Amino acid sequence: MDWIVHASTYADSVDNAILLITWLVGFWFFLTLGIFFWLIIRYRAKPGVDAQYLTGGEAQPKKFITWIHMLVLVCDVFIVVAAIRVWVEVKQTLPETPETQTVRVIGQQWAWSFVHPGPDGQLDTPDDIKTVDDLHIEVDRPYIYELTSRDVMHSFSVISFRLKQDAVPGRVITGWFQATKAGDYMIQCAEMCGIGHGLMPATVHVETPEQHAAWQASQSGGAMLAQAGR
Amino acid sequence: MRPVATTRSTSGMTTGRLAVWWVICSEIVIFGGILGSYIMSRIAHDGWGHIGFAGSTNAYIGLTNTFVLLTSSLFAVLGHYAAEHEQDGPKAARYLYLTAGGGGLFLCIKAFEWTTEIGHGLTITANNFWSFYYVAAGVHASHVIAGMIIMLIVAQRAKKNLDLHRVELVGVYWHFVDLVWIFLFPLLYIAK
Amino acid sequence: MSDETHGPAHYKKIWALLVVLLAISFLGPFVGIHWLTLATAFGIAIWKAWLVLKNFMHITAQPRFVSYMVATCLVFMLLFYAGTAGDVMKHSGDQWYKPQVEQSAPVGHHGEHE
Amino acid sequence: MATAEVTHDAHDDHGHHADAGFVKKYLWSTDHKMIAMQYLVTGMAMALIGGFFAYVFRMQLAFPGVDVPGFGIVSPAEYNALVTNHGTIMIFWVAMPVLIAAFGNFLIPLMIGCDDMVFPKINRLSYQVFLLSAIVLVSSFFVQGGGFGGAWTAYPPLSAVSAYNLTPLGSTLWVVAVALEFVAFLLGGINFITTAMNSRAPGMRLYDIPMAVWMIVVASILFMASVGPLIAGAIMLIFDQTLHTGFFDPAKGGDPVLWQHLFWFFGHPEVYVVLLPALGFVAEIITTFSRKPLFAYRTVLYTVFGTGILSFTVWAHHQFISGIDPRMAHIFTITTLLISVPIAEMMFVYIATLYRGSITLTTPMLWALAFLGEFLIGGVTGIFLGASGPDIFYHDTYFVLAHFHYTFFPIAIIGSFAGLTYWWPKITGKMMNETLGKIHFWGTVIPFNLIFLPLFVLGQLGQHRRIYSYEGFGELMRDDVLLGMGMQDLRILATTALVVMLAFQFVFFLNVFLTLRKKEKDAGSNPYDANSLEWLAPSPPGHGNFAELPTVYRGPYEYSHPDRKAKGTDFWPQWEKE
Repeated sequence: MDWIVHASTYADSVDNAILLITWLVGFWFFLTLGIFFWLIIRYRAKPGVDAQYLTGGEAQPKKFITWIHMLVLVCDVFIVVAAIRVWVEVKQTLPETPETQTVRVIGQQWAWSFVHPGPDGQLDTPDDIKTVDDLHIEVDRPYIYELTSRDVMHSFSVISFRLKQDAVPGRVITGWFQATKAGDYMIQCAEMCGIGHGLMPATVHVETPEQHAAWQASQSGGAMLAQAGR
Repeated sequence: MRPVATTRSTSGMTTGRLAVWWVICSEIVIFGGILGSYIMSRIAHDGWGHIGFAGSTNAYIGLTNTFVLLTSSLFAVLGHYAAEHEQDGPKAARYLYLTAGGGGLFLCIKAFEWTTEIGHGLTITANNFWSFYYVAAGVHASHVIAGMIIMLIVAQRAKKNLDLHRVELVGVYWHFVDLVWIFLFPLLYIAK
Repeated sequence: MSDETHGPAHYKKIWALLVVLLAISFLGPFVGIHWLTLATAFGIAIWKAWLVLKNFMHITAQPRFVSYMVATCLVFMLLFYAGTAGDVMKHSGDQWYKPQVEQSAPVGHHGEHE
Repeated sequence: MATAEVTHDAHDDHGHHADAGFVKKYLWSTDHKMIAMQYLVTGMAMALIGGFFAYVFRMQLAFPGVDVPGFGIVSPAEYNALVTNHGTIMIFWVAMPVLIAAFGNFLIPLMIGCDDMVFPKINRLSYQVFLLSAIVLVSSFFVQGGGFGGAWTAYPPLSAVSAYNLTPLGSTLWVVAVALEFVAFLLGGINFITTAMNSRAPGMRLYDIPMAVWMIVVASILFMASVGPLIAGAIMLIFDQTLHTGFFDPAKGGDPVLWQHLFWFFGHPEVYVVLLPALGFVAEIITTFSRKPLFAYRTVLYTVFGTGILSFTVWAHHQFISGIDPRMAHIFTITTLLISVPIAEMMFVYIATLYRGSITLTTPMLWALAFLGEFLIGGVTGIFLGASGPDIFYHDTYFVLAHFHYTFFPIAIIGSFAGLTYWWPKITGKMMNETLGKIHFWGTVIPFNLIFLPLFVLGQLGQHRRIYSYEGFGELMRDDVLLGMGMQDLRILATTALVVMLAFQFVFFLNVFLTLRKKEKDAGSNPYDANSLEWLAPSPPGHGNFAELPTVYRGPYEYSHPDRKAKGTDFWPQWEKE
């Protein structure tokens, strides 16, 4: 799973769950496929060799199937536990540390609008910074997002963060992320949203605190303008 | 002329009756989808019991219509009895005409009710309660119309003592349509 | 299919019972107690449904699997309700809420609504 | 109870129908075999349309902006309409009519030993409604604004509001077509269920029913019990589109998530609706060509029922991140993972059927085995998506797309070809060419894997679905991700493989053409020495199917029975008394 960047705190958790499933499922897959091909090759029709009358009612093969049954169930338990642990971490817990900031993410046809809290760290204050298609966050700072949509369903997906959540009109969904690596990452829309669905790439800029402060300073004028226009 | 297939009954039921029950099952899930969506939306919106929403439905008309449908159901089952136990096609046909007449009366009352409501601005787009109201009752009404048409066809045959087993089948369907209304009545008219 | 209880007299008796139940469920709201209204209305609806199923549709006289078929479909609908209600019926849940305000009643302005 | 059985005069009477006019014979027939052919031909025609759509949008993905030969330059709106209707067509107008309606119509009366469906006229009506639905769907591509492009799941408000989807007529026609199609299959499905329940040959107990019939019947039941909410939803959606009601509009108090539930409550069982018939065909084929009884017939049956019931409890795993309450995801993860148990068991049972068999790799057998192998990939990749945590990453990526093509392709294409090549001698009375059949098989299966294995890789790299050009996404244009190939190279590989696969389908049509041109009917009534009742009827079966309606004495999979081996034969047909 090092194929793609993992740039958030929970990216590794998601990857590890995937890895666990890969091992468990891979084992069964190759075992089954191996047996399958072996049977096809081994029991090809040969002159003089008849098929055996096995209805599966016999005790021996029945026991065999029951065994597999149980093993599959045990694997399922592992997978369920791993999946739910990741799920709770990503979707059901919010960071509560004081440095946590909240950003508002609004999907619309066909762009993403972001409302940053600005220097005071609070939303709905005059220094909020609004941007389109560019989300600016600080590295290593936990963020809570409030996600909604203006028109149709969209999906806020940052693959490098392993973050994905649909934006549903008439509903505000909260979640969180904490970037661990500075850099620019791609935001895709992951829910069919109309003609421009393929044309709404946005970027999340993960910045060091200094870079972030510089960006905020450069935006303050724009924020004032946006405020005046409200 | 009929295929042998239609004469067998390995399940222990006649084919027609079996099919009607499967039709009913498929109808249960269709109405279940509509009514389930309605109930969820209704509970989600506290205001739907008030005037302008369910508060504006006319319970007296609902009551009359329920009575009409219940009575037509009685005629249907009497027709079934006449067809099956008395082998009296014309009598069964008369009961079927009465049943279909009940359906017709139901539709007339419904038309009057809807006309009044639409005249008061309570159209299908007035708000979501009325959308559900018209869709649920409308889908039900379309079943009433379908039932009436089938019933008249069956009655035509039954009058000549033909296909008497169909009297029961159309009756069972009609009872189901009645059943749906039994639930629509409290959902749309009583719970306010 | 030839039960003695299924004669015309029996059907009329059931019909009378249905009508009485209908009257009760209609009168329920006049008591003015909300929960009682709902209890009478839906309790009676289920009772009436059973009366129709048993006496008019003869479900108990059919092979057992017919009841199972119908029951299964009803259970599936309950399942649908159980899986859906958490999202559609609620105003808020874990990590989400609907900011929507209640709809206004259209009465008063008889006219065009979009 | 059954009183009248065979009436020979009736059959002679039917014989005269043969010289009725073209319309009467081919379009207005109530004969179950003719209706099956109507469904088959319509389904295959729709498959060509769906395949053409796939070709067009794959070309656009591999070579963005290219002037696609036979179509032209693909606009984003057209791209959306193409992917949407590719999905809709392949599931509702190919998999359903071919697997359930065509094979159900052809096989059920033959396999249970009766002369027709119990409601021949309703059967005819079912096809006519289906044909109408297909016409409505195809016409929706040509109306003003173009075809509907809101994905086959049609999530509102996009699908409900024409200001959002910009296809006011196309989207309404799309919903109407889908609703009509459901009505057609409800009519057909109730016919199948009733026929199989009520018209079995004397002596055929529940455990003597061939698996193909069982599976089609269970699939019909699943369809019937799950489609209701979606029909209700379709009605609401049509009103939202045309009258601007607000069932799914949050501004009017509706809820878009409601549609998702209505849709997937049907949408997930639908997977099993099409899977089960294909599994049924495979059961018939692998037993016949390994000369062995189906391993643990009853277990298969119980797992079918188990899967069927469980499939109603898993639907929201399609919606994990689509706005449902995250707590619900726990329940749906558990139920989804549970469903792996009966499906895994079914796989093992099928594979165990090969054990100590005497396997002949004929064309139908190859298709059947390919079904098992390919579906296995589809099955195991489903675990990643059914588990809530990993699904955060995988949702809406090409991994999902590759996964469900690894389920639907084996089901709809491999399963159909398995059934078609296996029963072809029965349908036409003529044997197909084995060499051409095998060329077609390898020419389909190898490119199929080359299409979708690269897509797994692309999905793993985070590429999302339904995006008409990846040129604007730097992270999705990386070089050297697999064996020196960049991401665009993988897309080109998939597209090339698709074109190759589509080209190889002409081998099949050539085979069909050559077979139909053959003068003599060389199949005989039982070319494979198989057991089930359809092999008693002449090939092709005439009106009324059987010269004399059969009686059943045993189960359908009595191959290599020791008692029979003593008599020098390895099969024991259901209809033979001794």
